[in-house]
Amino acid sequence: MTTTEIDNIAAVSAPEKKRSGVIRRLLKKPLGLISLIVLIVIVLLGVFAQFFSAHDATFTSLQVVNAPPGTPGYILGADQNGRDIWARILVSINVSVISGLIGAGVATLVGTLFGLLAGYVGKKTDAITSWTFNLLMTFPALVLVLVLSPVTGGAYQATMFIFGLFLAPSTYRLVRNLVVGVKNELYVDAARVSGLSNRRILSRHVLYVVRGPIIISVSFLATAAIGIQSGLAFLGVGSTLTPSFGSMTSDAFINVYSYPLQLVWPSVVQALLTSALILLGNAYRDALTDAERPTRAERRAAASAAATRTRMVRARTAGAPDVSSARSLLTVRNLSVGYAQTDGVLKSVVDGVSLDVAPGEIVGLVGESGSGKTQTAFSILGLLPPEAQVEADVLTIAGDSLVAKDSRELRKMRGSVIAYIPQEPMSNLDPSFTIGSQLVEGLMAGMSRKEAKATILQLLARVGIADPERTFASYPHQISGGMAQRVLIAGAVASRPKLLIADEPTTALDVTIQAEILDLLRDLQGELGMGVLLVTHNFGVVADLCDRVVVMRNGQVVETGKVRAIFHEPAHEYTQQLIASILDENTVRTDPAPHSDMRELEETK
Amino acid sequence: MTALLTIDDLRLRYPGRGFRSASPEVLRGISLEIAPGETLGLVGESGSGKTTLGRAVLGLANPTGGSITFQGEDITRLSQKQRRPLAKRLQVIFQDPYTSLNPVLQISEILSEPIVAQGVSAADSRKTVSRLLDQVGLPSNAAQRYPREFSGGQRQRVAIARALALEPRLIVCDEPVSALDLSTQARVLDLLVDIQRNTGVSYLFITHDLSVVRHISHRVAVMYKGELVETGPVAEVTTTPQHEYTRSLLLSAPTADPDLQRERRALRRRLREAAA
Amino acid sequence: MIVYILRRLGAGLVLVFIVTAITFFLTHAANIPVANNILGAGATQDQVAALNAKLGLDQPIIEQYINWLVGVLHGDLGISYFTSEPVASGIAARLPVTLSVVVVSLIFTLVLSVILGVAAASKRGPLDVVLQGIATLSFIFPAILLGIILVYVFAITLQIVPAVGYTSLAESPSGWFASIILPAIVLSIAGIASLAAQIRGSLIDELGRDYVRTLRSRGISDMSILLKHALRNASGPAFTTFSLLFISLFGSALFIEKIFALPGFGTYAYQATIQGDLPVMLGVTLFSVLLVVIVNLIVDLVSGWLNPKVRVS
Amino acid sequence: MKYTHGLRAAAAAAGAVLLLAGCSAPSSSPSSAAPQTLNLSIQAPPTNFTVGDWSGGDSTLFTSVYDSILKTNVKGEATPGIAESWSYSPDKLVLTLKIRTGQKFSDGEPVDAAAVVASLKQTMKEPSYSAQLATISDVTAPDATTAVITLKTPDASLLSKLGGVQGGVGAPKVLTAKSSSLDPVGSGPYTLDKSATTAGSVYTLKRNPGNWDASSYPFETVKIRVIQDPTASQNALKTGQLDFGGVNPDQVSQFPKSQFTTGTSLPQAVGAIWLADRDGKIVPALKDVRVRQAINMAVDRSSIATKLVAGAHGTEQLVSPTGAAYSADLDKTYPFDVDGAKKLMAEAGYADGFSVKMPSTVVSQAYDATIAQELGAIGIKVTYDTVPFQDFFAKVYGGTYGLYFMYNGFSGDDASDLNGSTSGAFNPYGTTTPELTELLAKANAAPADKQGAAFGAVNKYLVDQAWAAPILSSTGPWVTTSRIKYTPPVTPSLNLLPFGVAASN
Repeated sequence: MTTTEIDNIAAVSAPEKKRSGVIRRLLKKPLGLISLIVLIVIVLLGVFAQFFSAHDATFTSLQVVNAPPGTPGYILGADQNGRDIWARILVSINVSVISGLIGAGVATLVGTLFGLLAGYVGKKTDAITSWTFNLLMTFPALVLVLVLSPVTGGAYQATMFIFGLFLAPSTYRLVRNLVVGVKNELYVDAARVSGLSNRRILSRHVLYVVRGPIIISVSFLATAAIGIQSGLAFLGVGSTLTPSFGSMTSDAFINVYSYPLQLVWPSVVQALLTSALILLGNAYRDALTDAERPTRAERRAAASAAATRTRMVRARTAGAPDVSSARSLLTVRNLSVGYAQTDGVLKSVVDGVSLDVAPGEIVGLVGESGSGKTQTAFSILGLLPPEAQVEADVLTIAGDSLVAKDSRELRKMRGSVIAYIPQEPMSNLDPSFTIGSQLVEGLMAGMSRKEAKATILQLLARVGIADPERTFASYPHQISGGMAQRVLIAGAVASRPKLLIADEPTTALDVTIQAEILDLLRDLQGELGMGVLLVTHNFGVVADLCDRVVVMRNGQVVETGKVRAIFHEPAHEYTQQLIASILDENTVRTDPAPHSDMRELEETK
Repeated sequence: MTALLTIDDLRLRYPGRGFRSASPEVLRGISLEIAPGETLGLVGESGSGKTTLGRAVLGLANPTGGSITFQGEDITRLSQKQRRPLAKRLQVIFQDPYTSLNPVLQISEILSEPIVAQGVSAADSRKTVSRLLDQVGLPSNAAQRYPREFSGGQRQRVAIARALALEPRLIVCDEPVSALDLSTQARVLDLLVDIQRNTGVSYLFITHDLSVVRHISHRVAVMYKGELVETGPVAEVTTTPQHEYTRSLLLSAPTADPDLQRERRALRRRLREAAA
Repeated sequence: MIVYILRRLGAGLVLVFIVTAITFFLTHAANIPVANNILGAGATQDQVAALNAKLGLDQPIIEQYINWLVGVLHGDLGISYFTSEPVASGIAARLPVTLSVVVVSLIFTLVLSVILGVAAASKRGPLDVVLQGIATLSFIFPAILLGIILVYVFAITLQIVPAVGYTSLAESPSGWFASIILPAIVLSIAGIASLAAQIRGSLIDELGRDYVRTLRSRGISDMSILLKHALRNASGPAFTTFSLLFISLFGSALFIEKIFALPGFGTYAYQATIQGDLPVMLGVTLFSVLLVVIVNLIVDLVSGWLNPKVRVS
Repeated sequence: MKYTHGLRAAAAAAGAVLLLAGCSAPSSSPSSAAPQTLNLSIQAPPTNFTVGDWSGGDSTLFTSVYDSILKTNVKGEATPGIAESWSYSPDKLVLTLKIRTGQKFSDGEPVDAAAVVASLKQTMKEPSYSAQLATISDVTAPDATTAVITLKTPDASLLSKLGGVQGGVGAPKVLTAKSSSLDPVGSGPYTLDKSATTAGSVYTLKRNPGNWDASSYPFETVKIRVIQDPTASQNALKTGQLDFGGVNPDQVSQFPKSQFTTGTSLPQAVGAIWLADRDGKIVPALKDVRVRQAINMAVDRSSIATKLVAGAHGTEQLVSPTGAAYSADLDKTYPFDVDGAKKLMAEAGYADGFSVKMPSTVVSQAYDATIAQELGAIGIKVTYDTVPFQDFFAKVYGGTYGLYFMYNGFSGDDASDLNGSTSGAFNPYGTTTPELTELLAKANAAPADKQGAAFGAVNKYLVDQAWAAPILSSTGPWVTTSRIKYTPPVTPSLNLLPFGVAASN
């Protein structure tokens, strides 16, 4: 353990110290807090209904039939039977809340239990339960409820129990799919290898992880249950004398033209109740995503281009010195990239980077994860998300300054002057379109479809694809990773760019394929005379391809030099450290396995 | 030599989607042995079956033929329940330290879980947790933190600590350093070697990186398309490979020296042109 | 492909068999006094027995079910106990009404939710919040209230559409559209919100994928990326929601039929169930299960077409 | 319309009422500018068209496709129908009918005495009407133009029945055929247009110009929709999709005079709690007349009539206020008096009250809460079962309920009102007393000029015995589109005679 790593722990965990739970985070959101308060107030009004109303909900007084709101003792007026609308609304709240609880409760319990089993246990259980729940989905629930009404006596509680079962498939599907996903996570494998029982794995690892989406779905199920109950009451299923939003609506609907307000009251309260539930669910989901964000951000630090808009590069200062030499293909001076944190502070990921690529030169941009090398590459390509704040004194490609260019102009450059080869070949092809159609699309600006196709077929052959016609018509999932990377290279060089930016182009590939791809890149570079900026952490790749190397650490360039110089005489301490960590080809483990001792140990057992 | 783990003619075919549709065999008769205290490096390209072999040993994949014997006990096809006692002797470190740790559990929970599962009291397991953290070079206050608060290398240390919790005899290491940065990679490998020296644990070390294999293995087994093409001491296999695939593997790996790499490239190109 | 469709339909028939059997036996268990309900007027024991014999209700339950099944295989769904109408023609008269409303409503839902979802996903920020607000509002806005407002404005005040009833497509296409437009709008309202949210979510996911960046790196326009690439890939999950939506809309059509006095399938099923009109209940069950099976099949075929990976060979 | 209209059930063919019926339709032939289509609605669909099997609400459909032996005009009088004339024997036990010639069924067969006999016999056999036609001992056809009905006892309501559904005559060939349930073959003023009819939702009638009385039916087409929801039917009325409907008094103003004609109907029905189980079979307490009286005293009629149902009048009698049997004094028999009612309950041994189940239907819904509360005040705890209207009478006949709220539509004559109130759906347990039997027999046999007094005695007896707990007799506003001339009938929902074409100005 080195001290730097311990420092890292302290550094990373500092802002996390007050690690607020999801609930606390939820309450911090105004929408979450308001909807929770509204929900609690409504529920309390229902629970303590008798304290808030002057009359019993079923008490009729013929003197106040259809009394207007504000009648003494009848805040919201009285209905067509002379019953207190306010009192009925309070009781209706209880009916709705109980319906929501029963419906959502049954659905969640049944759906979660069987979802866990189906997702975790095995294919046979999965097949049987999935089939059963599909059956449940096709079954006309209303028929069952009506048919069973002699048994249930029309009590809404029993009805909601039955509907709970029919709502269960959605929870079941949700949980099952989540569990299937979680089941293949390595930590579940690890738990199994650790000798944990299935029950423990399910409750501790699986359920614990999937609980968030389940809780969110509960809010939707509860709204659905409330809606179903009120719908049934509107139709007159079950006891018509139990006050509920549905029966109130039904009563009011008859008189809608004479006393429209009678329809408004129950609708408004029910809408308040359900919207509070839904917004609470939404706020909880947001709180949950917030909580997960750090991990995701790390995993996808480079891939967070979640927008189609292009970030404009801003000039740092007016009248910055134009240092781009005529000879340089790419000139970067004092580039920084920052992201605004939730607390408003700008977190810098690239800090004052300057580098050059000459025409026909291959420059390696090297660094460990988090060094800012990928962010640097993307800011040159103009592919950073809109949240990114990009500034530079100079950012010029082939004499054309990118600073202050709008997204349309940048897009034009991407299609012609500058190209990109990504790291992961598979995920960088659109799975829904054939290889040919995606490659052709990039060329359509400058030529006809026919010409574009011919060009692409030629290119596919050039990048070493044996049957270009077939690959052209294939979908991405039908080809191998190595082929896919060749396709992406073909796509990148199709427009004969002057500058190629390759982001770890071989990291995801096997060594044998990697060697072929490296050869291909070198050949193409030679043919087209492109300048290449190669982002990598693999010194073998650097040694194979690069003319010059730029070493980055924590967003800054620590050293730049010719490739041999970097390998043989690294100047900067960090570069030295990196070079030293390369696993030497000549050191082979020689200490013998201590199996002699072990054998003795085994024998004494 | 008494083998700790013996794999004999192991075959595996994943179930097809339909009733009779058979998928190609992933393991096609693998036989190998691991001695106590020994590291066997298992090399091969993606799809060669090396990860499947590791999973079969761990009981996470079901072999369709052959046998796996661990400490004299046939563990080829054990039920999950039968396998539970095995956890004390057979453990795993996975490749991706981001997904091998449950994001919602604290480090202390992750580490104590296998111990508690074996019936150890909570108080004792706490002591063990702090000992384990120390062993892998993490501060003891790490116990109360969550995986996301750590870097990749630190997480992999947590995963190693979890594997060590029950003092196993064999740890299957499935690409444990390939997701790590260069400097971290070297340190984690050193840690693994240290642990082996101190505890005498054996490693089945699965990797695609020859330089990693050289660093940690006593012996190397090379897999290609579900078969074992070459096995031998690490020095022999990496310097005088017998099988053609091993040779191309060695030549393909770029070396971190521009001049050496140029020679290797030229050699490879000649070989390829000769083959063509 | 055809084998696949036939196999799915076969599985659907098994489902029909089981669901109708459950309906049948549950109805029997509920013991609705059908003969008494029909005969009314102080029917004597003999009259009840005679009617039961006429309806075949005196036979063993299993036999009754088998008789029904045999009838179905011969294309005979039986005759309603209460309206004396053959069930097949009853369904034929009512299913188009409800299907018209549901299908038109689904088209509304689809179009509007795609527009809203795409707008929300591509223009994050304030607009996103506003759109989400609209979506939530539409989700909670009481359909009955909306129905009455629409009727008041468009049918009573402006007199451009009828307030009640259904005109068949064959009779008059414009009349057909006028008669279902309001019900379809009311029915759509709740679904738009959930589908738009779904599309927005998967679109945002999709826009974060690697291939989007690669497409951008080739200079492909934002519009093309959003509408051609991302939307197509995002439509898979949305389509699953779509099939669930169909089922739920079909279920809620009953309420709409009540408000607009549409002689539809929901009302038919509801009345039959209340009265214990077994032949109608079974026919209705059979058709609703078949409908679900077919819709699911179509959705699967479409999403297969959208997603080449799961495309059936 | 808010169920303010009555429910015709005197002939057991009861149903929710949207239409009022009557006669004295304009006999002038329709002008060229006459509307071609009359759009009406009914709340519940008929179960089938077979003669004798007709049940379900409104009988307009039935009496339009089947001509009846006699007809009931808007004043409630029996007028010629298929029988162009009739005569009673002096003892009132034999009714001789002279059958009209030249009429044809829609299948082309002639309408003759044999058809009349076959139809009437069929109706007598069917459970729906057997009780009401129980006074008939035989029907014969001595020749093609003569039919003779022989009675066991005199029946003063017979003529009225023959002018209603019970008098419907269908083609003998298909009288009981299965097809008749949906494909009626009659000789009425209209035929059912099957191509434009969907059973249970829309029924379309086409004018039958060959009918002897075709001039009384000016509309080429009559379209009758089933609309259950009152708000939906009100919407339809407002948009002109319906030509006629009943509405609440406070809604009349929503129908502009320029497009609609409004008016107030005659008393249409009596709404009552029918204390059917007078023998105490399932609700033993109802056997005690004091309990029945207590219930009568517990109901606050005038408040219900004015507050719950605008435009109605409280009543304690089962006969129409327009009839001769009605006595204003009788309405003071059971004043609203909770304490007095309680006392009676205690005297009957029910000081602690008792529990009953009542059916809750679309018709009773508006009253359920109030009734439960007012009965609850004297210790009668009411719980409700929700019953779809179609099942109501079946359930009532099945003896499920000891008491229930329902309307009984007035028929236009005291005999029918009182015979109806003591039989069929309003007396499902068939309870009677020797005194009642005697009073009824005397009244039915009474000569025409004495009938009013005789049925008045029956009425008084029923009130004294608290046969039922009548609450209100309903009248209410109706609205038609201005092109329609509507004549409010004494007997609602019976036939299309009240509908004519408004004189164009």
